[in-house]
Amino acid sequence: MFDNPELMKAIFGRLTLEALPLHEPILVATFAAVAIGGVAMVGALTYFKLWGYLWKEWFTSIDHKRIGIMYVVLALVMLLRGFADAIMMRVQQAMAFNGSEGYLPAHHFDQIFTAHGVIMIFFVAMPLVTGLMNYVVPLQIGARDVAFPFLNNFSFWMTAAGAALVMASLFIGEFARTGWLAYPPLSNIAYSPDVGVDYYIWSLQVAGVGTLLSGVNLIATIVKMRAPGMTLMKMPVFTWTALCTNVLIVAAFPVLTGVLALLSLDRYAGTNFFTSDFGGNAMMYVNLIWIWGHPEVYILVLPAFGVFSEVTSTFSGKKLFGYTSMVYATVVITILSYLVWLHHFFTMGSGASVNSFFGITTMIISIPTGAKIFNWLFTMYRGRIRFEVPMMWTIAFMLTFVIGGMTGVLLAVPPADFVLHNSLFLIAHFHNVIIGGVVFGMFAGITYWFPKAFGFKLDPFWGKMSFWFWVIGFWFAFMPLYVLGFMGVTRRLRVFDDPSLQIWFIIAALGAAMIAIGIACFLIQIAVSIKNREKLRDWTGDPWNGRTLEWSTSSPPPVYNFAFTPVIHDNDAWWDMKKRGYQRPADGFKAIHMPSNTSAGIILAGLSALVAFALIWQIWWLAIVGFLGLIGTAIGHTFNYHRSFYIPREKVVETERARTQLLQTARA
Amino acid sequence: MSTGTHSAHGHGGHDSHGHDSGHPESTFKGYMIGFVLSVILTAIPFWLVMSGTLGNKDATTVAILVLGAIQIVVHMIYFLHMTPSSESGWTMMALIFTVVMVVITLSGSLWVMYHMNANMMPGMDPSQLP
Amino acid sequence: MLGFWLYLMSDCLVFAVLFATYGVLGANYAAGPSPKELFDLPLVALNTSMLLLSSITYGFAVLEMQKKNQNAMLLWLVVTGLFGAAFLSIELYEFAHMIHEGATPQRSAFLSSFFTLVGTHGLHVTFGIIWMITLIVQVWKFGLIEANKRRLLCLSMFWHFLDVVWIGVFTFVYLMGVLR
Amino acid sequence: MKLFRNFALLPLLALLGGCNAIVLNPAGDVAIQQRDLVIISTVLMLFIVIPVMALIVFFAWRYRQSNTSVPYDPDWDHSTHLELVIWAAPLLIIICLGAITWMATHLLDPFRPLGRTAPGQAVAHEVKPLKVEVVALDWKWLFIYPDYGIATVNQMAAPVDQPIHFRISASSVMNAFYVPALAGMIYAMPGMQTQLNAVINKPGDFKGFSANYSGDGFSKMRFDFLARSEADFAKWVSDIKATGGNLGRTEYLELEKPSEGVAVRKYASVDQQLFQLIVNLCVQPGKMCMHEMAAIDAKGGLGLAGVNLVQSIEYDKSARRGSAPILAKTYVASVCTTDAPMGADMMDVQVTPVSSTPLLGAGLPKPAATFQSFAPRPSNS
Repeated sequence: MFDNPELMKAIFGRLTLEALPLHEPILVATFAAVAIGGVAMVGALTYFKLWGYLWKEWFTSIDHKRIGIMYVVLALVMLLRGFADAIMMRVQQAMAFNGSEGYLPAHHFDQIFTAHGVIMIFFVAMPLVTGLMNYVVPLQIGARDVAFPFLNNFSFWMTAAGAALVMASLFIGEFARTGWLAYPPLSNIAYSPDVGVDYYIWSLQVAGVGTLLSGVNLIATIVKMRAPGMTLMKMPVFTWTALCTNVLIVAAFPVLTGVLALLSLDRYAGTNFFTSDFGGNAMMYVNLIWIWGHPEVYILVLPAFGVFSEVTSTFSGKKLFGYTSMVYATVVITILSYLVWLHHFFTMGSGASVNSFFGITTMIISIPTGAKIFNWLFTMYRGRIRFEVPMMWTIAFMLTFVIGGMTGVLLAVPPADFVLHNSLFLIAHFHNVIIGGVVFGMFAGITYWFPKAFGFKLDPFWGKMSFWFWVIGFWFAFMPLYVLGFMGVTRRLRVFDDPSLQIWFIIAALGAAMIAIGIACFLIQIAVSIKNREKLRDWTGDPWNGRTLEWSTSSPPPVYNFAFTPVIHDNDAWWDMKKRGYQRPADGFKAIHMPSNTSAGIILAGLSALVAFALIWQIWWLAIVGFLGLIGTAIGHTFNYHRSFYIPREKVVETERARTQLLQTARA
Repeated sequence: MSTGTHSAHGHGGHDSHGHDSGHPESTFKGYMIGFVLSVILTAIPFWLVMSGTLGNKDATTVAILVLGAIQIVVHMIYFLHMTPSSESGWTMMALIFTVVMVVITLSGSLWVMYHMNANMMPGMDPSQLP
Repeated sequence: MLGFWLYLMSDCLVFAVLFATYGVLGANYAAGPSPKELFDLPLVALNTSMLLLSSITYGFAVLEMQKKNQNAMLLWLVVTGLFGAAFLSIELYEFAHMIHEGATPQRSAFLSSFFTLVGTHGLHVTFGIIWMITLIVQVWKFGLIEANKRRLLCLSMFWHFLDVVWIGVFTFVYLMGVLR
Repeated sequence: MKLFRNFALLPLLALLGGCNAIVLNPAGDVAIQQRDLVIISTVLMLFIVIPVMALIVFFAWRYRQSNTSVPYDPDWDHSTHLELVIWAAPLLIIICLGAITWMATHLLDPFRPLGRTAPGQAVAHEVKPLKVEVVALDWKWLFIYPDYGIATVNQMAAPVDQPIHFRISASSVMNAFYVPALAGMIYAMPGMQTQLNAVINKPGDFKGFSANYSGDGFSKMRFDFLARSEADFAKWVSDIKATGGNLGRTEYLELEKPSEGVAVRKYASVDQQLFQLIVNLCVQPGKMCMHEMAAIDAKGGLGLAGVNLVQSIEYDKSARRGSAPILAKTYVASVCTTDAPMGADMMDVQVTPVSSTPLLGAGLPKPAATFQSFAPRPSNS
């Protein structure tokens, strides 16, 4: 059987033993480490008999809080992978001078920078953002869950399935060697005949479905499920930014899905959208993918803006300055972000009028963004600023982000872009806004809402350690790249011949090492906090003297979030309630209608990953079987009409009593 | 504090909440008006193109585009029951936003690609020919 | 309902991408056949009428649903599904005919974008029909319960939405293609 | 934190002054104008960025919790005047910047012929720019000088103070042509032609490279840009004329194959049509040129008769040019042609391969026996 190539091809498609990268020592070592770690984890889970618990309470959970936490865990795991890629690049670039080829061959290096970009954007930043929104938004608007809880679980597992595919590419076959946006013709079958680009396409398609559905879900949640009294202009700012982000997701991700579908048709079916042949046009791909790509930047950064608004206001002990203009700024950014995509390819040769139109629209975005910075600034004015870790991240963000914003506007001037495009200046710029904006924001958010999610605060000492290493490491890692950009060094280079550049790359590598320590400190922080959780315990549910509704319930909140749906009178709802001397109701509880857990989400996502894997390796029978299974399961799931249950009144009463008692003990 | 029986919240979008779906009642008359209008609005452009009555390509193009746009509106009103008040205006809002996005995507792409093709594609610019 | 409407809006953007691609690449025949030689307008007109008829029959199904006439509603759903199937068959016949003549999706960028745009619409119709069959079974088994009613209304939106997209297709692709 | 940052930045700035920041210190007038624009925009924005950064630090310090001597105003959240300022100030700067952008983008459009070679040095009407045709190959650069009939690989030279007009294309995938000392970058794309107008003002040796990732050998896709006085340039040209070989279509197809870190090559003579053939993807005999295809398409295609015309318009469908095909396909390529729809065009000239051996050397499958080339007519040479 094994010596019948036709049969083997029919069964395994393109998948052969050669697909395992046994010849690459780095990968083998990584695989060994991952395998040992994996076995140890599986062993531990089995030993402590946690499988049933995980499956019942987490994997099949439709509780938005648990799903939110799973998103963040997924993002942190992927952060380690994406950051490992970054360190490898930094080391390679710091080494490869004076005729040295460094330690990474082109084949490997090219995969690393592609994977780094894809992972950091799609599987770190996106899940972090989605995770936080998932956790916080329903609590902030006083809802019991999202509008479509099952869909929420399914979305998460689709994102996880996409991440799993990227991870699989590390050990089975290879990842794309095209850069994170896979421009054709390079990503076409003629120039990338291997499975790399297919992994890229299918992991993004699978994850994209998840992202899109969670976008729809959260919009519907925010629109339909706000607590009574919470008009649009009384929504917390984070909810506003979440709304705008999800609107952008729903408007932008279909474009990504569409353009990747066209690319896969080119690769699988031999069509001619982006080929050089038969009238295809590769520039169309670049055009379309940036129609998605630019809004994506705002999809990531808007929720971070929301976090900073909440944090600044809470830790300054003040109302947010200029709430209305903040909201308008967010909405304006949402719409404008859809009008600037061409600034990513000024140098492709569109005419001067097109270039200047898109250049100027890009600059206009900086106006509402600038207004936001001022709003945070004046929120601090005449406040009482507590320098807890989330506030430190916020200050660092403001100082870092203005630099990134400035270089961004600079890059929006087309003639300036001609000399800086694709240079390390550009790399420094977008890391400046994405790390300085999104990552700092997410760390601020995680530290801020962690006590809400787990009932105890994160250890501040290790938090500050992590903070300082991150921030200083960031400046050391990326300021040299600005300099290198001015020295005419462009991105994605593997070897260099000008020895005067080396010092800058070494500084940048040191910066990256500091960030690595920062990440380590963050992990230590979590471990230490879990160990000292009793000391860090938050009994009140409101550890920071918060302002919005999520702080009115217990930490962690009960599965139904709120026994009674609160009524809103002010945009800092909880602050307002505290001011009026709000008393928790002690009786009148009712049974609560809640959705029940389901395993359909994880099964559907697993089947999707299987279909994607089969398509990547062209194992057609498996793809067909998997697809039919997918349709069948989906239809089967629609026959399940019993998707909810009532939490009995006694249970609610018991939970609420316990909390009342806790509060009294804490106060005493 | 309102005891939110109403706010017991949609679950999976699949349990019984028909009363707040805000979907207006459809009527036979509405559907028939929509249908007849659609038939007319479909027949005219086909007739225009197949018979070449207008004799002028540009005029015909404009005519069929306008008729198509009208027919889309007819479908929206009579088949999809779009009214400014359905779902407190959110469907309309979503629709308007989407239309804006679609227009940006379409016209933007065409504009950008036209420029790039004119600048760079061989055969588009006669001066590039030797 | 709003959630489903939002999904449809996102679907709109998928079609926007395909329309934009067709708009940009639609004149790149690669020295091959152009719409004039390929499109058969009477066939397209027949096709369009199938879809239009299916729209109105779905409307009748919704009316019967409002009157709680389960059987009449099911009947209209079946009729709608049949019209949908007829639409698909005609489209497949058209595709098969073109491919038989050598005008395959691989032949030129114009044909690639044509097949993809029209094919994606056809794929939606196919899923609509699968959904319809599922719903017919569900209504038949569980009756006109609230959950089923909502699903019927969602499918109604989906179905009419496809009709709206088709207006774009026949105007932009077929009629303007032949005009060109 | 602020203190620390200052310490971190100071040596950076010091080093920046000492190092070779070519983008800030270029040698060509276009690049200098672009540099000026970088500086002007930065300064404009610093007007707002520096006060903001200072205020952030100041407010954060002044309103810290432990400083109870300053007023605390927990409900102050609105001030129309202040909000007007915070929207207006950025708006004003953006208006300035927008106006500058609009003008500069049009003035420095790479497609626009140069108006000056240096400040105050207008280009006289009769001055003909030096024509250079650039092709990004896998992974090296080909430069063709149509006025001199020479070509080079991975090295180009230009006389100082003379406008240069580049026509830029690529053989297979997207690249970007970038000489930081000379002018900004512009993409090089297969089947397309971009243009760049620039001038170099100082003699010297500069680096050029691809600024857009294009595959395995991308890192070494670098070339020398030699800016020379007029006399030295003439000598450079005549040296090549004396020593180099010939670059015809066959040689080009050989050169086009992927290779990395290629040494400088010089060609004393070059096929005058080569660049147009490259842009139109029809160097290989038997391929229909893109512009010809475009012209046919503009007339409505070839109809159903053109359906089988496949092989002559397939350039790199399933194989990187110069490598073996991935999906072996057999096409029946028929010959149905209208009379050369472009009228007398370049396909009439010099279409015969210099070497009459079949193009197996280029790694392409031998055309099927039934295949006859579509475009080129048998030459009478």
